[in-house]
Amino acid sequence: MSVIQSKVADILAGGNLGEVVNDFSLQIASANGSGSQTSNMVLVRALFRMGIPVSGKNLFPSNIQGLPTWYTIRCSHAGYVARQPSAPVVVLMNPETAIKDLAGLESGGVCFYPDDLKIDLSRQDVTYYPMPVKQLTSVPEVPRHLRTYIGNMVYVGVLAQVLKIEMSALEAALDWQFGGRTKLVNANLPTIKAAYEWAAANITKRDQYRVERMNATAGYMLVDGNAAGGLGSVYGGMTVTAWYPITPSTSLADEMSAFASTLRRDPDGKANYAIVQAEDELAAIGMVLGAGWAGARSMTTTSGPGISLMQEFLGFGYYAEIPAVIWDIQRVGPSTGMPTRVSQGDLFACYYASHGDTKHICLLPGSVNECFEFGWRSLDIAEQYQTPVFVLSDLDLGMNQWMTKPFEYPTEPINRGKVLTAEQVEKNGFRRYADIDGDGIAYRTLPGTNHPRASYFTRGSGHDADARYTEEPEKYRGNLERLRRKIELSREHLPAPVVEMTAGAKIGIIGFGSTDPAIIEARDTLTASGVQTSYLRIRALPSAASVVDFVRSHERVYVVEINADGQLRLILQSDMPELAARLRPVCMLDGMPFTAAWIIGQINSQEQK
Amino acid sequence: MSVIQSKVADILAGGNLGEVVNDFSLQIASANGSGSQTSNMVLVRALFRMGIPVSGKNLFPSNIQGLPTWYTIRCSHAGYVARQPSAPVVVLMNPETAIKDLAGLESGGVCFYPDDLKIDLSRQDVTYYPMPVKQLTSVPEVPRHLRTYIGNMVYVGVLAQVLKIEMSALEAALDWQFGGRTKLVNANLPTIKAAYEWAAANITKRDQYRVERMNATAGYMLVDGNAAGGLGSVYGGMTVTAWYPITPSTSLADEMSAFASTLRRDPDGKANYAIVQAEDELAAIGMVLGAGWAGARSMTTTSGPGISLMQEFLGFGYYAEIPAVIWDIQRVGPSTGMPTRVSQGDLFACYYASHGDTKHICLLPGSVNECFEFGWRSLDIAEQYQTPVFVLSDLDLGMNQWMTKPFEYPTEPINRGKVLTAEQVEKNGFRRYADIDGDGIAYRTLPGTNHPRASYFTRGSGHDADARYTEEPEKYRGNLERLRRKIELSREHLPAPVVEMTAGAKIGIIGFGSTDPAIIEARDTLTASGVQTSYLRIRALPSAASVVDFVRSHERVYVVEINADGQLRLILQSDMPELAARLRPVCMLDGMPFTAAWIIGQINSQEQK
Amino acid sequence: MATATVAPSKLNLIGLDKSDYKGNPSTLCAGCGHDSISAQIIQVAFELGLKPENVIKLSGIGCSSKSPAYFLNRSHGLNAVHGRMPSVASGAMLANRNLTAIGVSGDGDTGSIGLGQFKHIIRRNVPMVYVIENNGVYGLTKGQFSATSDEGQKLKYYGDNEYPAVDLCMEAIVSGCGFVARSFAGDPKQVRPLLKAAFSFNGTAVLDIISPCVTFNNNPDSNKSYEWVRDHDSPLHDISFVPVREEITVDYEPGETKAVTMHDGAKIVLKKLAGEHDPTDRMAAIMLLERSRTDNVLTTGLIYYNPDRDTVQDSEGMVATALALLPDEKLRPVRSTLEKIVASLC
Amino acid sequence: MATATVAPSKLNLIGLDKSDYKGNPSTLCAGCGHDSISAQIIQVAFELGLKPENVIKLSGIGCSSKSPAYFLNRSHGLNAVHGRMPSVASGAMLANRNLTAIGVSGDGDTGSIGLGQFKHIIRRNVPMVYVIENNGVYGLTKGQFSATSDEGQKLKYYGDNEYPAVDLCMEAIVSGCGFVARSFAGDPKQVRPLLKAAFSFNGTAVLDIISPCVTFNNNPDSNKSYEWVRDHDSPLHDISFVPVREEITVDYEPGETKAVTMHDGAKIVLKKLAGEHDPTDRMAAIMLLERSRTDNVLTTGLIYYNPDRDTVQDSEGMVATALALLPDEKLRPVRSTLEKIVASLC
Ligand SMILES: Cc1ncc(C[n+]2csc(CCOP(=O)(O)OP(=O)(O)O)c2C)c(N)n1
Ligand SMILES: Cc1ncc(C[n+]2csc(CCOP(=O)(O)OP(=O)(O)O)c2C)c(N)n1
Ligand code: SF4
Ligand code: SF4
Ligand SMILES: [Mg+2]
Ligand SMILES: [Mg+2]
Repeated sequence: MSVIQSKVADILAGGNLGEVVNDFSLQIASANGSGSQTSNMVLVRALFRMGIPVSGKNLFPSNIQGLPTWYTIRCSHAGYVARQPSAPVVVLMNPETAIKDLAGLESGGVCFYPDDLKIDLSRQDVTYYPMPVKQLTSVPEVPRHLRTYIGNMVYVGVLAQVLKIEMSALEAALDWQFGGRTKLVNANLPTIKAAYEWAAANITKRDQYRVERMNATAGYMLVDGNAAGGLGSVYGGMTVTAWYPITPSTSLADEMSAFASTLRRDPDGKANYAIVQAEDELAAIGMVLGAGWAGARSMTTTSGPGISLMQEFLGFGYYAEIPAVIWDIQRVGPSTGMPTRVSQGDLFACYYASHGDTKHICLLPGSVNECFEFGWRSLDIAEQYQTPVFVLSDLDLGMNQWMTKPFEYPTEPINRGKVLTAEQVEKNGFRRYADIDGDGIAYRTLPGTNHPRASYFTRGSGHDADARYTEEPEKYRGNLERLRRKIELSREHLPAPVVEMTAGAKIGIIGFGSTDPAIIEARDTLTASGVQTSYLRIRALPSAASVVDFVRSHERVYVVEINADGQLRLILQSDMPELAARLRPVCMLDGMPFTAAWIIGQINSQEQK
Repeated sequence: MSVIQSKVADILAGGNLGEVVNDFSLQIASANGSGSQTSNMVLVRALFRMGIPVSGKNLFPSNIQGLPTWYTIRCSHAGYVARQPSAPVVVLMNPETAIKDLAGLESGGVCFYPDDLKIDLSRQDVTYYPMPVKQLTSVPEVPRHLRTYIGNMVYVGVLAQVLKIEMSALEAALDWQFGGRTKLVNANLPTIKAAYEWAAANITKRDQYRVERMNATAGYMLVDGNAAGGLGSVYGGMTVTAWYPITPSTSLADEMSAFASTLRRDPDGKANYAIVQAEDELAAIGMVLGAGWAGARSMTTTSGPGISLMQEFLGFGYYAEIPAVIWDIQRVGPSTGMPTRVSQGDLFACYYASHGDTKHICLLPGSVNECFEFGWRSLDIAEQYQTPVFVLSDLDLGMNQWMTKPFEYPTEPINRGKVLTAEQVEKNGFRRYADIDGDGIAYRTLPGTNHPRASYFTRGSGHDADARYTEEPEKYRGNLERLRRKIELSREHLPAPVVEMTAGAKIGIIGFGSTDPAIIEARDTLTASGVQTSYLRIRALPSAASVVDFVRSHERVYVVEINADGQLRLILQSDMPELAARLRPVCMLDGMPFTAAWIIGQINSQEQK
Repeated sequence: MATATVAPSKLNLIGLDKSDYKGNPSTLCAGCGHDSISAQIIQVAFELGLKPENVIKLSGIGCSSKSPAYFLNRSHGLNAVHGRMPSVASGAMLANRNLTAIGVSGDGDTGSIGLGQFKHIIRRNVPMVYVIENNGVYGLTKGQFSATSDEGQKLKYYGDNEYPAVDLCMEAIVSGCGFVARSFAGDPKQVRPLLKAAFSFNGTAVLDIISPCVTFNNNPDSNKSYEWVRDHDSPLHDISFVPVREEITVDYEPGETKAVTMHDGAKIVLKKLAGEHDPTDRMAAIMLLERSRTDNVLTTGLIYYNPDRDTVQDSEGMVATALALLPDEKLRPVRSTLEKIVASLC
Repeated sequence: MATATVAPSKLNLIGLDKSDYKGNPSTLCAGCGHDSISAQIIQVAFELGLKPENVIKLSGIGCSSKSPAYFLNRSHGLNAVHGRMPSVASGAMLANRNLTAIGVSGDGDTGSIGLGQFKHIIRRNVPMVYVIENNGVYGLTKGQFSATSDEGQKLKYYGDNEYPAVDLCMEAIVSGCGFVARSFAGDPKQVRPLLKAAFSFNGTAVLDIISPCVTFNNNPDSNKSYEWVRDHDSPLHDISFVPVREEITVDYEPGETKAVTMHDGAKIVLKKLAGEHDPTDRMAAIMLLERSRTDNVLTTGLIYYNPDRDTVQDSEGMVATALALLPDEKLRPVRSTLEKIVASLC
């Protein structure tokens, strides 16, 4: 019956029967913990292997098993990888959300569903494809306890057939997914194949969507930002990591552990690093600072609540000048907020971390490639400036699958900053907090330095140039001013903004982090509609003087960010009060990655005012 | 010998022998823990009792015994109470700092010192008065173990004689200081009198400084801001306080305990409140939020490091909408900084407390009278807006002695905010986070409300209007927007700015908190030199629209604040980007209260640019 | 076995149906130990005839800490931040001492990030039932070790645990806790009377309940798995709870039982199962836990009991009324008092 | 009495003078117990011939935590934030496992705000000497109660303490500490050998030293006052420290002494003074502390000793070299490895 209905819908839908090739989103709705994640990853990689630009985003709940989750795969011959407002192809694996998922499907869309799904399929404007999930898994080859899990392979096979994903690509993807473990591959592949064949035999394609091999992913890799960040840190010479589990930062520590354990061991199996799970974030940052002080390349990874807990220690690290790297994989706040949704809302909490006057160096990776790069670079910057350095990634960048050019081996040698040896102390003496070089950065010694004059006392209370306790107003002020100068002078030495100037454009766009793809797509569309824009992507705070120039060169500059208050805009305004009014907010927080359409809408409506 | 030298100096000093009456600062240098504090307080109150406007500031170290401390008393017939750049009269009770103290004395100044002080007194341009401290205390009447302590009474007597402080005023002050306990008065008074008489017999006055009875303190009281804040809270109906000791906030809790224990007990001695010392600030704010949630008027008092530790919970309080009052008696940061020095550097840490997008209501008392008023009012505001409310005082305001008009009994009845009873729930139902009144403030019920539909679930994670868990983007966003509206709408209902407009003035000054006296004095001087200024003192954040009007009405507006970054200025700029460039910094942090002279210097030099 | 609980009936003593005690549907994994505990809390609250409106339920963050949403919907609930439920509960019980509080926490929430607050709430003896749903793992963040993970415990992604386990019952006792019990989510017959007794105790009552995480830590070699606990559980007593309104009617062999009277007059009757243990002997309780540790058994039951400590509200000398409900006259001293103070400061 | 320490000489084994171990002049109150402890640290470091450049000294915030500035000026020092010295020390010892660490903390710093970190550093067994200068009061903030204030203790401004004291030795033992000692700042003869032994211990060595605050808590009725401790001190043993280079030369009555060998081969010889206590018996140690508590005596000496636990660096499988000093080649894997990984992600 539903087949007939579909056919009718098909015909009624009419008009838009032209093919849509390599340019649509596909959403799989399932229940958390049901095992669909593997299937989704296989689909993403199969498309990637077919040379089609692709991205995969997991919208999952704060739950281990049972609550709804949606995985969205976008393929785009133009190479766009941002989220789209809706997906015209949906797979309804979750009975609980099926009604709503179906209702949300756009007219002309396509709906795959297990044939035993009991919901009203009377909508006439979509194409339905029932799938025999039960039937294909209730076979002796599939062990009983794995049937729900393997059931997810059915949609892989059916989708492949209907959307024309190549079986060889699927096989390669499956092999990749299981790291070549044949046993696991063989447990899944037969079901995919059976479904593929079942669909070939039983489904007549009646929709417009399909994919087709391209050559646009050669030389790219597919990876998430947390793995990239973890790997980058391993190449950056991280030696001590202390962390406390928190979504969405956990996988950075996990991936780093996995990479380090093969890459950073001595022949006897001993580790050239320590990755310690602390009892909480207060202890984690305490360990990181203790380690940084004693000469480790030390780091932690956390998210908003952890950043809040670390505030006191972060002020200590700033003021006592101890190198440390803090990754904040941002999620929705305030408070626990939505732990599994994306946000860029911790700029204030990081940039101004701690009571008193502080300003902290923040790196803002905008791609998984930059996650890798800032992974090693942040450790250099921390030791160079002897200060806590934040890397603000986010859930979308950190936990989702992104295409990227291969990671580039670090282009600069390891930078340990200004550390004096016993010999140097002997020759030139040692004044811990004296600004010898005029750059605000003083020299330090490491504990254990074998010289009677190498030691100094580190404290969060007032100290003079020789690290002696002081309450003298002028000394305190002088020290604070040097600190400020140090951070101020970092502006031009941190990762520079990426600027795309469009001649004659009156509108500028400033963004950072994971919104980059949506901004790129939005600009293309705006250009097509006759609206010229320039674009500057900030990669570090404090930001370079070129940002001011950029603003000065445009009448209106839209600052795009996933938070409610426009935190980056406010920070930039504080750098350029005379241009403050030119900076306009394009900000919002609802836990979803931005779409190009939303950005366009915001800019257009503000332009019309 | 030194007497002769003094005479010479006297003569050499020449010229400025005209009398200076009721218009100078006096500084007593001593060692911490040596007991000089009592003497200093007696001097301050004696001057106050003589009707002379007076203020007392203690510059003390982070130490219990032995390190240098300086107490400065300013008397000013004009009523100025700010710190002055220097004191022309010094008392050198601390041999360790005597050389420096003497070196810092201005030409023509006066130096009192114990006659056994062994330092070089060859400076010729100051007047010396040796005091027979040992001699007057090595008498049988003074018990041996009290001699150092009682030695401090010698300078009280000598100063009184030389500066013409009335003995009757001293006696009254002493009586006040010891709460009328005759035994203690009698242990000290004889030494004061002996010194007074010794000076009458042995000292010929050779300096210009003296005091004279006035009638300018009638109807005033003399008190510190922490006592005022504690007392105000007691009258505000504080019921639960949880706190953790930290300088300079401890005395607020102490004074509050003392007042509450007489004012807030039932006839059977049981307390109508609880003041609990927590194990740390995380626990303190946790208890405060738990209590506020359950219906207590709850509060805590802390300083910068405590604020940093509370960040996670503060975001929870904001987002879960729990009333709480947090006093931050600001000291110098970042980190431990200078725990016994003044700062206004925690605005960012409070206003933007926690990760994610937040904005918290902050009250900014500018006098001890406002400390009292905001003591009770903050508890009303917290319950009214169901949110953590900060009161940002500072060490200078909190721990020093200030004259003030009598505290006014609360002018408004206690406001418990929107709390539904069982009957109301029965009648109208209950939706915890629904914006029924359009002011962003929803109704709440207290635990224990005797109605089956009165309960709700409080959480820091996403919730809908009925307090149910949600991850739905639109609901999350809607809730955040209501929260923002709630805080936004508080602007015009918080303590309004105090504005003094000067017709035709092109310059505006904005300040807050303890800098008020210095700004008042600076403005008088500026006016005298032909520079007209208007003045707006901010008493709450978010600030009223009138602040924008004020800025719009002036070409340049100087924002005066004791911090390095100009935090208030940055906050105000974010409220008025189009006027941002008009706001200019007059800010600095060295741990000292501002002087009028410094403010004038800053304004003048910026005006000249 | 001695059953001294209320005879099953549709309505309880205060006229409520069991469904009046239920919560939202659980969103935990099927088979999670935490859900059994929620079921027992519902059952016990119903049987005791607790007035749900008078109960507050609090938690930190974790799968365990989600539980309060799954029982007692008619009670006010609060899901605090990670590890800090004790302070929030303390504040609430200072604000309104007439409430009944139950807190649910996890081993990570209490033993890792929250250890300090756990110890200090016990030191203050804040009246509440403090349930730890102990699975030796961080469930919600997907299976890392917690502070109660056993030394040598293996986890799928995280390898071997190298550090000794925190024994939260031992921690409770040395911090001065007057009610310390250990149980197993798979043993509702033991959980129920212990929970009831805890609700009768006027002070902090700690129940460390082993509550297997079926998703991340239920391998038989884990001492927090269903299988291991079933094999190694050594219950101290057969426990029955006798509400204040009832008499002990069941016959016990003399010398084999011990009745412990709670603050409200209710009793628990302990029938010896193995060895000799007097739960009112602190030294014995400590030794028992030490022995269980070295012998690698899980001793369950009422481990320590001491009703003699003041609660925080009494230590602080507070009025009997809820501070939250004091009338304005009690909150604001009269005008004349201020005038006197002002005069004294002039 | 058995003295097995180095004979006084101008220079020690590594050729340094005692003055090479001194710190800045103290700014604590005259008579403060903390200063006596600093003096013993100086003496012990000198006598042991510790290389000061290889020592790190750490602390939190408090009068006690100021102490590291008053000894070993040739060592790197770090004054952390309040209550969090343990985590900083852990990090430092992970960065450079070849350093010798001494931490000084207060009872407020360790027992109140820092209790969680204290317990967790012990759990990890981070090698360091952890000295608590325990005066039962917050000195630096002027005399509030701390978590180790005795129940019923009176303070000038703060009245009576209503809460039971935290026993930091008990806390250390139940958290798995392998070296737990208690002493008295007024008994340098006992403090010194204990400190020496602690420096020989490869793991967290906790010394809870009662250190009277003469300004805020030295009334004879306070159990942290000089007078009370002198009256109630019950030393377990007469202790001597025998460095690894020396033989035990002193004669002891057989059966009256016990020698305990430390990780580095040094020994401490314990001569029984009162009762029978075997410091290698954890149960006995716990019982001893329990008894001291109920009997209201202060038992001092080596309470518990167990050298068998791995240190954190071994648990984490770290190389023997200091991570802080690894050459760049060890820090950055070669280019080809990245190429392989990149290929695997394509
Ligand atoms: C400050 C903070 N850090 C980390 C987290 C992430 N987090 C959520 S639950 C949890 C551990 C929960 O473990 P447990 O208390 O044992 O509960 P379970 O899930 O095992 O029942 C962690 C680390 C958080 N929510 N907040
Ligand atoms: C986060 C934070 N809270 C509070 C303080 C204030 N403070 C400084 S020292 C101290 C207590 C010190 O007590 P203890 O550790 O016993 O040391 P003692 O001074 O007695 O030696 C406190 C509460 C602080 N420095 N930091
Ligand atoms: S992950 Fe473990 S603790 Fe969490 S709900 Fe599932 S079974 Fe329970
Ligand atoms: S206040 Fe007490 S602890 Fe602090 S230095 Fe003085 S005597 Fe020592
Ligand atoms: Mg757990
Ligand atoms: Mg102390």
